[in-house]
Amino acid sequence: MEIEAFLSLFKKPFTVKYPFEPSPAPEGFRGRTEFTDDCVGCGACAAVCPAEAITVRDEGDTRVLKVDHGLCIFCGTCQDTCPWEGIELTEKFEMATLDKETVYDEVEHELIFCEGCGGVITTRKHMEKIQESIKDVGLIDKDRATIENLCTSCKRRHFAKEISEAMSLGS
Amino acid sequence: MFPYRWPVLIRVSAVRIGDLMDVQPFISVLIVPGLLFTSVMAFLYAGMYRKVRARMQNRRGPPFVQPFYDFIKLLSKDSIKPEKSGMLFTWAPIIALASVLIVPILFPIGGLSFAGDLIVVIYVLNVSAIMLAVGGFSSGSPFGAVGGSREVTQLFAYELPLAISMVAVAVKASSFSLVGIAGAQEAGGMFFYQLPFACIAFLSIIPAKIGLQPFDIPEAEQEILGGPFVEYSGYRLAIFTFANQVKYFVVISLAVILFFWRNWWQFLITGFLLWLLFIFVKIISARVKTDQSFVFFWQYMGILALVDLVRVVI
Amino acid sequence: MDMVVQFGPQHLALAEPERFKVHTEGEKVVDVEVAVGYNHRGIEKLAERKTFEQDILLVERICGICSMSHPVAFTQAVEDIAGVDIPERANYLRMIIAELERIHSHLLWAGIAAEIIGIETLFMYIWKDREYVLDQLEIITGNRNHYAWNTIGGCRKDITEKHIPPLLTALEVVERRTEYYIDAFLRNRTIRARLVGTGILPREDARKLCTVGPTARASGYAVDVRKDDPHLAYDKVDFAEIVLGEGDNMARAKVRLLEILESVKIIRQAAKAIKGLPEGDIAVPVAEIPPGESVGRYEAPRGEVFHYVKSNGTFYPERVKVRAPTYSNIQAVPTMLMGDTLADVPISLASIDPCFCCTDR
Amino acid sequence: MEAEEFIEKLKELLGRNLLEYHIGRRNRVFVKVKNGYHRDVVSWFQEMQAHLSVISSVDLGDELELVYHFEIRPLEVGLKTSASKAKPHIETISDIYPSAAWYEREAMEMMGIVVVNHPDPRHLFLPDDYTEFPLRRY
Repeated sequence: MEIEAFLSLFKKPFTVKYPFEPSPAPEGFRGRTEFTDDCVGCGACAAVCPAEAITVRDEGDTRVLKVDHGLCIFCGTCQDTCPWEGIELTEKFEMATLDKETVYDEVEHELIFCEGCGGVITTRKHMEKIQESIKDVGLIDKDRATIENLCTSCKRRHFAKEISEAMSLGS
Repeated sequence: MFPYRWPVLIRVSAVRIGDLMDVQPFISVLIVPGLLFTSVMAFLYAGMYRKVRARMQNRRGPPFVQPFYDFIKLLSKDSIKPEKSGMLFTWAPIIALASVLIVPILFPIGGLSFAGDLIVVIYVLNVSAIMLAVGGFSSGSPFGAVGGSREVTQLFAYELPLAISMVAVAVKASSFSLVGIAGAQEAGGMFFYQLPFACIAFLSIIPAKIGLQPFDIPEAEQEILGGPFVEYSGYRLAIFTFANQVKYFVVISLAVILFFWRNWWQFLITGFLLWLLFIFVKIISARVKTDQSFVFFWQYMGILALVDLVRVVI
Repeated sequence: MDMVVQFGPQHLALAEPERFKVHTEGEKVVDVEVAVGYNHRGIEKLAERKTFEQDILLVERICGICSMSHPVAFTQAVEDIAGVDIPERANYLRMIIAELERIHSHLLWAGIAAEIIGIETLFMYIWKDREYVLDQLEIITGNRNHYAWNTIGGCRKDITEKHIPPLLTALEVVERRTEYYIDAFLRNRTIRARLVGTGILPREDARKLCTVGPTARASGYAVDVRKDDPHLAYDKVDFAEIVLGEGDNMARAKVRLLEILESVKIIRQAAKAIKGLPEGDIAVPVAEIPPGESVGRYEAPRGEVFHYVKSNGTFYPERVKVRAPTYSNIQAVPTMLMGDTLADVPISLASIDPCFCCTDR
Repeated sequence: MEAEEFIEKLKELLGRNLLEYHIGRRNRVFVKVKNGYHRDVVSWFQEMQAHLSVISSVDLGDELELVYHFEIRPLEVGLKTSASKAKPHIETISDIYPSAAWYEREAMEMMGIVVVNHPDPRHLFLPDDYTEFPLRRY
């Protein structure tokens, strides 16, 4: 150890002058969680988050998804769960701030409402994505398309009525 | 309105004092080997210690004047006095600093000197070591007490070989004053090859004297949280650490004067080189336990110093 | 004068809060009272409130430096309940990250041990070389710790072709430096003076108190979950189980440093093995967890991590019992410290590589 | 010793008091024993130099159960005994396995099981004045 101690007097120090010199995180680093443009506001990430850091709030006609970096444990579960890569962990790790309120990332989506009972169905983008994914499955047909602006409970009532009529007609 | 009279007043009084009494003792006490020079050198030694240690550990390390910044910062912090601590809690650091500052005044580089000042040096250095122990005891915390008792046991351990080697040098130079010793070395060549054993004994005691590894047992921060320093803060801690830093400089230069003296500028250079050697020893050795240090000092170093004393006396 | 020195909850030598009341006569230790519980966060209760997938990440955060041991033990227990066999590549992936973690955890301990006995330089060097391993972990898993590497049924990320060359070069550096540290620990006289013959744990006490991991192996009590109850892919790689007999601090240091060399060997064999396996086949979907119970055991750097999981058919576990290695090693500390001087207490405490946040959960 | 052979030996030792047993994957064996007989099984384990990993406590609704986890190479045995919630008295085994003392103290403070003649029944993790039993579910 003695020789190395003497020799390292003349070597460049191993330490980096961060924060004066940048010390970037490698690619694939699980840093600041941020919503991307592909986010449709479906709320799957909020359901799965172990630390319950992602909250979904419906205000008036917009749905607000907010990830609180104070709670987030940067585990990447949301990123793995999101079917449309709507949320991702960037390589930013410098989140120090004096104001606790600024430590979050938010995204807003326009909601659509049910004609039957006026309740919230989901965000418009999410409905488009659903139709897109079931379009090539061939389920969409002309009269079916009129129903999708009903919320799930109204839809159930609607189909129940349809079936009971068909049965009463049939008997 | 700026009092214009002041500069005139100062100039006039300086002239009158100048011829009234000899100014030289003021200079030597306050400036050259005294307060100003020693404190600058102490801060430099401490700064170098941290910088060289860092470089040897592949780190960048703080700037050279960091100890000066620390001193100023500590002065601005408030100093908490524990309830159970005695009156000596405040006085211990001050006496330690005062006793350590006396020694450089006797240095042969233009300082005062009188017949038996080597004895004063031995006594005064012990006062500062004891004050460290007193500070530990008076702080009222068990860690301080353990630190204090360790300091005293270590004091006994290294006191014997230290005194013997100093006496050997004094007998060799047949004078008990630093200037006399320096003069003898200027005439007859450096003492370290004439009294090799005493020199080895003295050099190996220095780490224990100033609290560097492998013998910094009193301030073992991992075991007893810094020993005597545990309850100190604010200006009291500033004075204590400054006293310690001055001790670094004083003990190293004492070694240079006793064994490696040729002239005053060579004194400075050898001081730095010796200091580098001790930093190097510090960073490559672990801290030994009290009983191991006791054995090391009493058996090995004691005998070495004795051999040289006998050799000189005969 | 007998005195009670308290190595209190906040002490420089202990990285985490734990209280040791040391009764001494003069400087000799006569009796030690241990107080745990400063770090109790009720993780077992919280685990019953979260789903199995979320529990993996919760359990991972029980401890900072062994954040691969708890998830592996937990997932293996759940996979036993579900009766799932994870793909062979997933076993190798888990093993590589587990061994990398063992290397950086042992290096961390060696640095702290050197710093406690006073050599700050060795501490700086060892932690410098630890950075090579941590950088590789950051590149592969996305974080220096808390790797989020496991899911029930396999792994969440893969070690691709481009990760392996830098990993192997980092291992070469670590191997060369570890041999240098073994030599430094054994040859330096002042280190020997502090480590040899202090904190002795005889083999009989190690067996009676059921100590685990390097603390037990250094006293000659051969327990190593990788050999006794082979999990992951430990039965497919050959490595030596380091068992020494002296049982003092130096033996514990030697066991840990030699284990680093073994881990390097394991990772090399594993890296060669996953080259042959198809890339991407790293997890098996697990639909639901039937009611049942099982035990997950894993050889963490500090010893055997033990998870007992009981499920009741829902997505939430009925009971999760976690036992960290320090929980049993800490009971051997009083016998270790008996008769030593006060100066040896910190190094003997640190020699079991305590992880109090694991102990208290 | 294989799992089946181990169960046979237990049947000889306990007869009717061996309530149920279950052999899982990777030779995990769970054995339920009537309260009070577990001490003989533990002493038998001790003769075989078994390694006590931990003692877990489980809330079964109307009963409180203690699971003694032993490692008898190559088996991983979970020895279970339970007592009613009204009178949760279970004999200590800390005289046979000293390290069991702490695990039993934890079971006492977390689940409320009363371990009979335990050497040092103080709280371990929870503060001394904490009276509820946090890990109880029903």
